[in-house]
Amino acid sequence: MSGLSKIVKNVASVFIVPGLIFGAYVVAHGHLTPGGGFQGGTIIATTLALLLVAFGEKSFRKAIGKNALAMLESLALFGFIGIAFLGLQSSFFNNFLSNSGSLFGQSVQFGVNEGNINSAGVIPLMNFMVGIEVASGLTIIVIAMYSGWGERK
Amino acid sequence: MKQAIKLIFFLVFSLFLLASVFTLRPFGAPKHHEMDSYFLENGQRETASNNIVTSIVFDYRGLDTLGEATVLFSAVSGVALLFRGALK
Amino acid sequence: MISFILQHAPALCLATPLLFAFLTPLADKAGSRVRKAFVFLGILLTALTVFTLAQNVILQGARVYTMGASSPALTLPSGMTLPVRIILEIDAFSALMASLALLVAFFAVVYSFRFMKGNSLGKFYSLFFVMLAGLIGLVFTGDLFTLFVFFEILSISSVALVAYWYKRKKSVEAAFKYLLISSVASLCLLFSIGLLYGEYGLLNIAALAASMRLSFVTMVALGLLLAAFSMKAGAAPMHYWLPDAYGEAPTPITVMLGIATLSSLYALLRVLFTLFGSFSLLPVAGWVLICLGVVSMFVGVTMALKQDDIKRLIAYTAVSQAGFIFVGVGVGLATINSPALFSAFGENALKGGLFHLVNHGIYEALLFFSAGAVIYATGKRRLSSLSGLARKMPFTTVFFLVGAMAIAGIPPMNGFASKILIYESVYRFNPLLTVLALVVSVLTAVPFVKAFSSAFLGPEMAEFKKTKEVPMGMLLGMAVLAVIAVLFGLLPGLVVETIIAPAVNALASQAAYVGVVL
Amino acid sequence: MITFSLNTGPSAWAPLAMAAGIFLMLVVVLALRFFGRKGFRYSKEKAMPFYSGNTVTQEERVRASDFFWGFFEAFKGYYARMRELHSGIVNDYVLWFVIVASLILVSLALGVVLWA
Amino acid sequence: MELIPFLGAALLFGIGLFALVFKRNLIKIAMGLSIIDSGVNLFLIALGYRSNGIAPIFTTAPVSNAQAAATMVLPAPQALTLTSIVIGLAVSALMLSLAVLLFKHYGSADARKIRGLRE
Repeated sequence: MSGLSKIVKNVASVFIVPGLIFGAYVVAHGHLTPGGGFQGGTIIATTLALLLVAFGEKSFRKAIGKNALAMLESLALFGFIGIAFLGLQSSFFNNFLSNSGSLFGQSVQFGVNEGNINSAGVIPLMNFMVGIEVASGLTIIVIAMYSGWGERK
Repeated sequence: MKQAIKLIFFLVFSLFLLASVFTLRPFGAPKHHEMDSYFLENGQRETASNNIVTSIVFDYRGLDTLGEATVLFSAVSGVALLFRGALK
Repeated sequence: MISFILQHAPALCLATPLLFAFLTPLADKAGSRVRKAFVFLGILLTALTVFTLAQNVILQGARVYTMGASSPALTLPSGMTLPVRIILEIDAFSALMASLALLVAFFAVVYSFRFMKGNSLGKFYSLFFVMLAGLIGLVFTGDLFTLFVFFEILSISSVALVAYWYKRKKSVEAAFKYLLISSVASLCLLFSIGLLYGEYGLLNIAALAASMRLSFVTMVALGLLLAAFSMKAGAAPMHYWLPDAYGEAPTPITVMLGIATLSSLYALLRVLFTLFGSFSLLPVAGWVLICLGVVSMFVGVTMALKQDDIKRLIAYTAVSQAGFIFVGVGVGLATINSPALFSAFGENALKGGLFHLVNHGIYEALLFFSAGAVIYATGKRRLSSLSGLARKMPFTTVFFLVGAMAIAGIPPMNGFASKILIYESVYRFNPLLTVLALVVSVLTAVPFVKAFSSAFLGPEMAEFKKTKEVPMGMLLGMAVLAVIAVLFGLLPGLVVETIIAPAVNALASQAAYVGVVL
Repeated sequence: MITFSLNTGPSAWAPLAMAAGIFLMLVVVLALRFFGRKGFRYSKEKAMPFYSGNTVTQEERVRASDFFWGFFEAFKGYYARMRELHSGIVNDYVLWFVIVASLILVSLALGVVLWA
Repeated sequence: MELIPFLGAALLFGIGLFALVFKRNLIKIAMGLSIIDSGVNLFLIALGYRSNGIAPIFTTAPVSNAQAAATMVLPAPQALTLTSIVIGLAVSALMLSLAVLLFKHYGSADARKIRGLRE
């Protein structure tokens, strides 16, 4: 099967860009606003699932290979645990970047402020990694369960 | 008959759950909040993150988040393993 | 370097298997040879770290590791009397369980190199490492919610591995049942964590134990935890999932499932002895454990008599052996509030329970390895269709015999040493329990007589003409475990004094566990 | 100090002594065998298994499903009950958890009422 | 009156458990498990609520710095709920795939027919 009707394909291709951008926004502002890696990654995966349903499995998997997604997921998780390892000079999972002045190292005074995206140390990096991991992982799940129906034993 | 016995045991179990939440503290008035007050007062200064929940998720309880990501990873591997006949 | 590793060993034990689990799919792209070397390196590193840490802990007492603090020993932040971060706490009991798990897991990996065939082994080994990390985290953690998370990791990865042969309908069915059961158990665990959090506003086990007092909510939480963990530990009449999952999983995973069951038993003991250690209801909980244990002993052994599938037979006897552990530990728990009785026989009962736990882990793994060897060599798992394998596979025969003698409690195997410890101490508590245990112990020999005589003895069958002994890699694990079983049986006093007694002291003294953190 | 025998409270269990005894018996058995007749000649018939005078063929061996049939006859009712309890239905697995959990909760509540 | 969220959580737990014990369809069993999961999540999130409190996020929060720590709801239960939501997602994904495979193998989604493993 080659996806749904032309209308659905067009609407999906219109929705794909704002969906991805919104997911990336939620991931990037996880330490300032409600949201974070899991939520943003879920949004991205939902957009990709919309693409899958609209364009059909064959053309979708021609565009986005499952092996590439699995590789991406493993690399993202490796980055996550690697960041946790980097804090090992004091202790595992230590937030060694916060209040250090370097990348994401701006310190924040206690109290209400409008937020500074260049803060919170390793938290944005971990959000990024988790976002990639959740997006690719959920996409793999959707692809697997979608194509599982096509399997004839 | 058998259904009745099942139902009785099920009701006993559910009644214990209901009674336990009845005798819990009233909703909206936490009795002990030393840990959470510490997060609210020092979390922003220590982790420089405005979102206290995120600072807990990724800094104070980072191991839970790693475990959660691992659970998702193993679920993905499991689903890919189950449907490997269809995926290749 | 060594001091650095020792200082961070609790975190490294947890992080190394996770790291290798995440990297195995990438190493899989480089071919099977690279994958094998990579997996072997990972299990070797993990085992070395865990053994170093366990030896350090048993010699020098409990360790704490504060995740993310400016120094690992800094459990309490400045100006606080309660811990706010996740704390790993390793005492002698945790070290014992972790080293047992790694001992078995190492040989399971070596075994699976020859046993497992197929095209998607990268996922298999990465899930195996995830399962190992779940085991170690479940054993090491000192935080209730982290306990729940690692419990979930363990169950989900093992479910995915049970269903590895997804073309066999029974494997998928067993995986579904196991997933449902373990999800119900972990949701009950989460609900009781919520109850405890609402009552005390804490999540750390030591801090909760310090501020625990008797109330209805706490009692319901205790009941839920007791039921959930004893179901995951395979206590009858909640044991139905156990033979299904054990029987249908690939053999290395069956062995790991046995260790997972023992580690949920560890979680049960940790919760009962440490979290609710200063609780006036403990005798009731002890009697609950004793009743569950007696039912498990009888149901397990009587159902094992009827089995025709060799792995299901061993699984049912594993249920009945878990019953022995429940009885021994239950007696120890029922007497822990009265120091006189505890020093009189409760401590010995607890020693017997933990010693039997270790022995059970060892000879259960040995039996499953040899059963898997039979299945690997002949391709048959029904006892009715096996015969006369002793001439074809002499080593496997000997190892299976050693395991059967150990599980049946025939001296001088290790099973007898722990069982006699349980008998003699339980007799002082309640003679009837000892009589029941003796009857069950005699009955345990019977299904193995059936299995041994019908699989290994008897005339050779025509279709086994070209059956050969299994390769070296599969025999290695069996050989080492058999030697350990015999040695533990020959030197029980040494073993109990060196590794079991510290674990019993660590388990029985709640104040020490709390004092390390607070 | 290190003891090689396991102290079980009232008594002790010394497996090394027992192993020595087994070894002694083995020595005695070998000695008896040494005193046996020298002129024994192995032949296949002497080592052939028999059931009541007939040589054993593959059809006549006891299959695993026929073991202990007397035991199963004696406990027929028990095993019928067990079979109907071990119905492989998932709902029953959860039901048994609910039953045991409610029994545990009731017993704990009784403990609270009686003691505290 | 102020117990309603806790009661709802316990009732959701009971409803899901009812589905697990009395419903024979595999999909309904998976739904029951998800209902239990939602009940537990609701319970956790309700534990952290403080009467007329605000979200524990300092970005343009409508309070002054002095009373911020006193009016914000407890953050720890929200972190726990986040974790348990993702875990529940993983469980339901795995369970639904297993149900699909079981339906393919047995040709039925009735738990009374899927009993190849008994005794």
